[in-house]
Amino acid sequence: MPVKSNYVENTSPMFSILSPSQCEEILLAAQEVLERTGVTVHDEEARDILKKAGCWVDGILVRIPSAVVDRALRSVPKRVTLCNNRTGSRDVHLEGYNAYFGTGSDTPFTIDPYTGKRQRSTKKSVSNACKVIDALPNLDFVMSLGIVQDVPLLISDRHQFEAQVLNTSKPIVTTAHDIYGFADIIEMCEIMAGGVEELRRNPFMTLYAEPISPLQHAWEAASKLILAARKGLPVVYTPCVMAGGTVPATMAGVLTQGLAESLSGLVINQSTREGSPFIMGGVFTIMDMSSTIFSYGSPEFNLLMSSLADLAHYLKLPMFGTAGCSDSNLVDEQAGIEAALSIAMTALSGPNLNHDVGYIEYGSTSSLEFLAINNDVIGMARRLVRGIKVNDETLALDIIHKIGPGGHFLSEDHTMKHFKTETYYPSLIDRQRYESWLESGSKTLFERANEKVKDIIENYEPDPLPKDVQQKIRAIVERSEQKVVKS
Amino acid sequence: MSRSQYVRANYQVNATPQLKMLSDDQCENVLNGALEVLERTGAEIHSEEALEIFRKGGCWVDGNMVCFPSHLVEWAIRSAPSRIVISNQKGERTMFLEGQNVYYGPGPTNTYTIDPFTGERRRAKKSDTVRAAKVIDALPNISFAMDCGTVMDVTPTLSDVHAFQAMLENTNKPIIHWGFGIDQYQDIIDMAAAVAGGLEALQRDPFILLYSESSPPLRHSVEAIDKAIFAAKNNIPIVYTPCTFSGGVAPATMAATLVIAVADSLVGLVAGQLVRKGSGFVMGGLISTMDMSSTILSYGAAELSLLSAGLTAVARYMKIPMFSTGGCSDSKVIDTQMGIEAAFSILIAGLSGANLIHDCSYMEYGATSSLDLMTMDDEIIGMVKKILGGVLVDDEHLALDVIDKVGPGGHYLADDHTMDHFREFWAPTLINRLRFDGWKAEGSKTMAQRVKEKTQDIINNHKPEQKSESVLKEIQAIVDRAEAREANKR
Amino acid sequence: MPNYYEEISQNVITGQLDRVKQLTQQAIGAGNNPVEIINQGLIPGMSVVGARFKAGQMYVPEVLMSARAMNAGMDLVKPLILTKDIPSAGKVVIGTVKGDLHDIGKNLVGMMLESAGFTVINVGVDAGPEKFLQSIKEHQPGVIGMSALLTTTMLAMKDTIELLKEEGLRDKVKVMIGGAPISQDFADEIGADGFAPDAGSAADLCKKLLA
Amino acid sequence: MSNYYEEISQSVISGQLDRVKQLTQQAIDAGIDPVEIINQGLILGMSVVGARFKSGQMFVPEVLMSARSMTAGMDMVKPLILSEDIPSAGKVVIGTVKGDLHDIGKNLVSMMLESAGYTTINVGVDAGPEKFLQAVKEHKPNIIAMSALLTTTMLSMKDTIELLKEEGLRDKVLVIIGGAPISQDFADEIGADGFAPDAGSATDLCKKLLA
Repeated sequence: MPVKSNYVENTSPMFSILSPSQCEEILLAAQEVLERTGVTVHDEEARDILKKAGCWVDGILVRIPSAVVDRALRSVPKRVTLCNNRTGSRDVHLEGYNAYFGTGSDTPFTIDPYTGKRQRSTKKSVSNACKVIDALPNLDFVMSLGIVQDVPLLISDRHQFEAQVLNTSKPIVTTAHDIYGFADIIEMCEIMAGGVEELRRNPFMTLYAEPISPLQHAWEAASKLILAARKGLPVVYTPCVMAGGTVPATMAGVLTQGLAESLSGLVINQSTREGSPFIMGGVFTIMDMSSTIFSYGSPEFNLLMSSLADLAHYLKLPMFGTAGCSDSNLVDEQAGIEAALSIAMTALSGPNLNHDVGYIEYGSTSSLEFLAINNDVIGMARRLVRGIKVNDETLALDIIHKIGPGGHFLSEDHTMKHFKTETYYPSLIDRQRYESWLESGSKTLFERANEKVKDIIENYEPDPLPKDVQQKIRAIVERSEQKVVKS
Repeated sequence: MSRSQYVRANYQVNATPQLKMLSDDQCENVLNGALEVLERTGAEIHSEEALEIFRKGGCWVDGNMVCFPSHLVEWAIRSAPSRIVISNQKGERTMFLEGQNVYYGPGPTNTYTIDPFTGERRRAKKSDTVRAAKVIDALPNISFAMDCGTVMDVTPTLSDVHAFQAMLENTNKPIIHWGFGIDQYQDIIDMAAAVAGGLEALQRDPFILLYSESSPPLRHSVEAIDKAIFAAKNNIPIVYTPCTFSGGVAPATMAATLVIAVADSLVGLVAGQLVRKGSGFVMGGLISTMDMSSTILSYGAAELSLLSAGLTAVARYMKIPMFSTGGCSDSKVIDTQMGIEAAFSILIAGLSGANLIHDCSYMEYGATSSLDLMTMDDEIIGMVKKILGGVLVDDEHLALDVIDKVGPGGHYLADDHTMDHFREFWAPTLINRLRFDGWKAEGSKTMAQRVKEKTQDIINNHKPEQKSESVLKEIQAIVDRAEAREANKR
Repeated sequence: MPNYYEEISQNVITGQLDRVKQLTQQAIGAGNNPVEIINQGLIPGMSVVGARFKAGQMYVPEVLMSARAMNAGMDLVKPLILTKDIPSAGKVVIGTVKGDLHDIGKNLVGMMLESAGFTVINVGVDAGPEKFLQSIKEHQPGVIGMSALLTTTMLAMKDTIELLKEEGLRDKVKVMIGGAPISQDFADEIGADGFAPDAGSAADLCKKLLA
Repeated sequence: MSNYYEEISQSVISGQLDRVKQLTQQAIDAGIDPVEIINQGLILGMSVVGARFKSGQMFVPEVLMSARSMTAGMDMVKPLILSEDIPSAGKVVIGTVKGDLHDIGKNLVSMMLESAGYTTINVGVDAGPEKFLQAVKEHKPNIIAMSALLTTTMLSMKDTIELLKEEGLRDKVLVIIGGAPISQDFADEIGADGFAPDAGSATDLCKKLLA
């Protein structure tokens, strides 16, 4: 075998939207926004922390000198690991170009897989969603895929978290109404992990918070950033911006202001406690100027999210991305198109923790069928990103010579050895011949997905949480319920 | 303001997204693999004329087996043009097959077609090609025509000629067309010359590309290779496209599948260049995987995109225009799967920078064509083109002054800057972004329903620009001549 | 005499602020009745805009450009007429509820209502029941519009309605609500008079409520 | 005595050629009836493979591995028995029609038939009516199977059937056809006995026709 020299290999496709120079320019522009225009911070404690860190505070307006941003970028860890919530197994490594996929959280509505009706999400619907997520191999983490609305609303976050941990052992990205909800959820996690320190060492949960565009940090968001830093737990901070509405209509302007919002959150977090795990987020998209929706399927959304991933890589920050979602009001061709584009673009760009798989209706509704379908799309995208291996074994010149013109390779050992790993075999995507497809009932992808989802709901058993842990979690939920009743 | 990058040194811009499936070294390695296969293993050639051409060109010929010295193949790669400009039927130069320019279009010769009005899956008729050509003519993101199904209600051996006539009469876009054999190819070139105003005019500003398909691995039928020779003789560009699928007619590894595809394409290239140095050659490749469960050649698999992008990388490395695949599906109905597979392949093919991307009409693993799918693909291509446009980063688009003016808590909706730029957003026509209530009020339609309405509307109402009576008569005369010839053969 | 009304109307539609100002000034100078300038020039232009937006032929920024142009014309004409003669489709108090800083949806509704001829009093974000109450007492609106983006804050809508009942003002004013987590059944549940899923339909809803 | 049949059958299923050879040799040495080795070991394993392929649990290369293992075992056993005792599901002549060089579909059918216990005679590609005729005369198959990938070459299938009629052999042999452009109605049109859309169903079709 010849020895090669100076051989450069793309072990995966090389993909980027922005060049390093463009990333640098956008970073510098975001720093200029923070230094010149500033952000408003609606939390006194956060303003104190920022002032101490060297920011200029004027009422609720805080201007952040570039040096403070630079310092935060240096102190933040470049990698965060999330674990299985039962075993503590370190499954999800948010670093480099690793792309993991999971669901989105608080949709007000969900499609009932049995009636096909769009209805308000409930504790039961969230439990079912988590079961389905747990059963699907290409989904790596969980968000609730629904707001629990059949319990007292003020403490629905505790119920939502309980529904999740009872039904899946995958890592959880959790929302909470405020820091009190957060505190209860963290307490549940500490019980599951077996202690404060254990949870910090092998976190299986990350908190979720978002600023309000343009350039505002509400009390809830700022206080969550501070609490996460104090607890030493990872936090996702994710501006949801819409071009032409809450950010400029130009893509570069969206990236600049969105990044400024993220970086100001980072500064609050790192100024509270240097080295706290922080995951940069962002759902960057356009406002559809006809319907005014926040689009989850536009090509600009894909461009922006991939550009943001380039920025995250440039900054070496773990990133929370978005994919597998749609503006369509039902799971149809459009939903398939939008999910395929966003998942393929995301897999190619490599943001780390990618949520909102399963969203339809511009994020207002969730569909378990769509989730099961996207499980296959993620599989396809992952195959694509594994790229083409080129070496003597895969070039197979000797096999080609052996078979020669006009032959076939079906019964070769070489084929047997490679066909399953070189090719992705989907589970719901159909490749039957027409006649076999007719015979098996001429089903559409949606119908097959619906069958699969119902099968999981009825027959799949997630790893059970130990009885005593279940009881302790229940106790916290009940405690919060009593507090609400009292007030 | 002095922030502008135009006064900054060493500033590099990604004007478009960058996708590279293989490094240059890997492309070279694959190409070397193909050269080694051609030199050592060789190819089986079933045409006497081709064997003679190869022998004279310096190949080692032993019966049907031809081995190609690498220097000859490398010479052929160098002698082929790196760019081919294709015109529309009015002689306007519209498709520049060079660099990473991307053009999308439908596919040829399906066994079945879906009737856009009844939904029935049936054999294609000449009237179906008429419909297809109208839809092609009307859709803005479809850049070239192919026949969208083998016409079965005409003299069987002339379905290529009839389909070509139907396309000439109903669209002015460039056409990539197949033919059974040399006689039919002559008919097709004659008809095209009639439209262009003579053979020389056609050669200078060709609006057709001939299409030929070999039978991998490394086997070239009389028809396939003779077409390559015929095209070169007539100085009309050809798409030479082996249909290579991993695990079946190529090893199960992707790299080896590329080797076979490149080697088979190069056989066609060498033949053409030996006949006429510098004749227009577009490297083809329907390249995918064989589904080992159903044995179909998959048109929806991730591997189709992966391999096509890989093959395009090698073609670009050789600086030969590339004919790739996208917008197709294994699904038997217009459903979510079709949306997924079409979008996935259109995106990756576009990012790969292949010049011609065909099969934006193929469903059921290519067995059936669907005009609805083509209409849907037109919308997907629109989205993908927006993505291919990338992100512009300059002072105007960074908009720092606008951000400062609006400040925390404001909004940009009524700002002049928004007014100036929001039209840069891609405007959907079939993709629906209505709010739930609005969508319900409009009848809760699926995308498939909206697509169907649009396709039917085009067929009913689109009026393609007509050619002159005299040209149409000339075309008809050529079809009549062909009919007489075929009747004689029987 | 040039047809000022037609031209004003056309320029409102195309959102040409300077031209609308210029034409309105000319119309005033030529002695046209100010109320007619509004009723036959500015407002008809804007109602075309509203219809086109609804039909998907115009986009939000264009609508807002038109609204800006119309308002510039109005500002020139208003000083010339008695306040009670200024045509208004009705008065609406809008705000984002307590605990919620989300602004854009509410502002968009505000602008759309203004474009449709309503007089809008914007009480801003983080507005508690008292703030709405005070505003009702002060401005006597026909409708109040409350917006919420968070599931937790949407409960504050109910509090406002309860307060209005306590104060005996509930039947003096119509209540409409909107925002991402809001649905028709939630509106029914808390006893609101209407739910608008988006900014465009908010104007229609107001018209219906005040009809 | 170990259960050779079960083990042979299992090793055929998992496609372990060497193991099948070894076990078959041991079974022969242990004095087991060769015909039984075939019927209860090799063929039994292969029929499981066929069923699993049909239900999508096994893939083509795995089926072919199993077939290779089975054939290796057969090759060892066959010399020990009279040729008329060798179990065969039937004899099939198979080829791609004139003008067509496409090989893989036809070869796949052929391998699938062999796996299912048929004896196949492969006449290759570019096979005209005469070639099929000659093979029918020489091998006296139960079935001839013709494949075509091109719409032009499929017409040649009819020529073969016509020639068989002329030679008075049409009722001595069943004709099945397949390939991408072929459909049931084309089969009916040219008077074939059956149409198989894919390799898996070709086997079933043969079984049905010979039942």
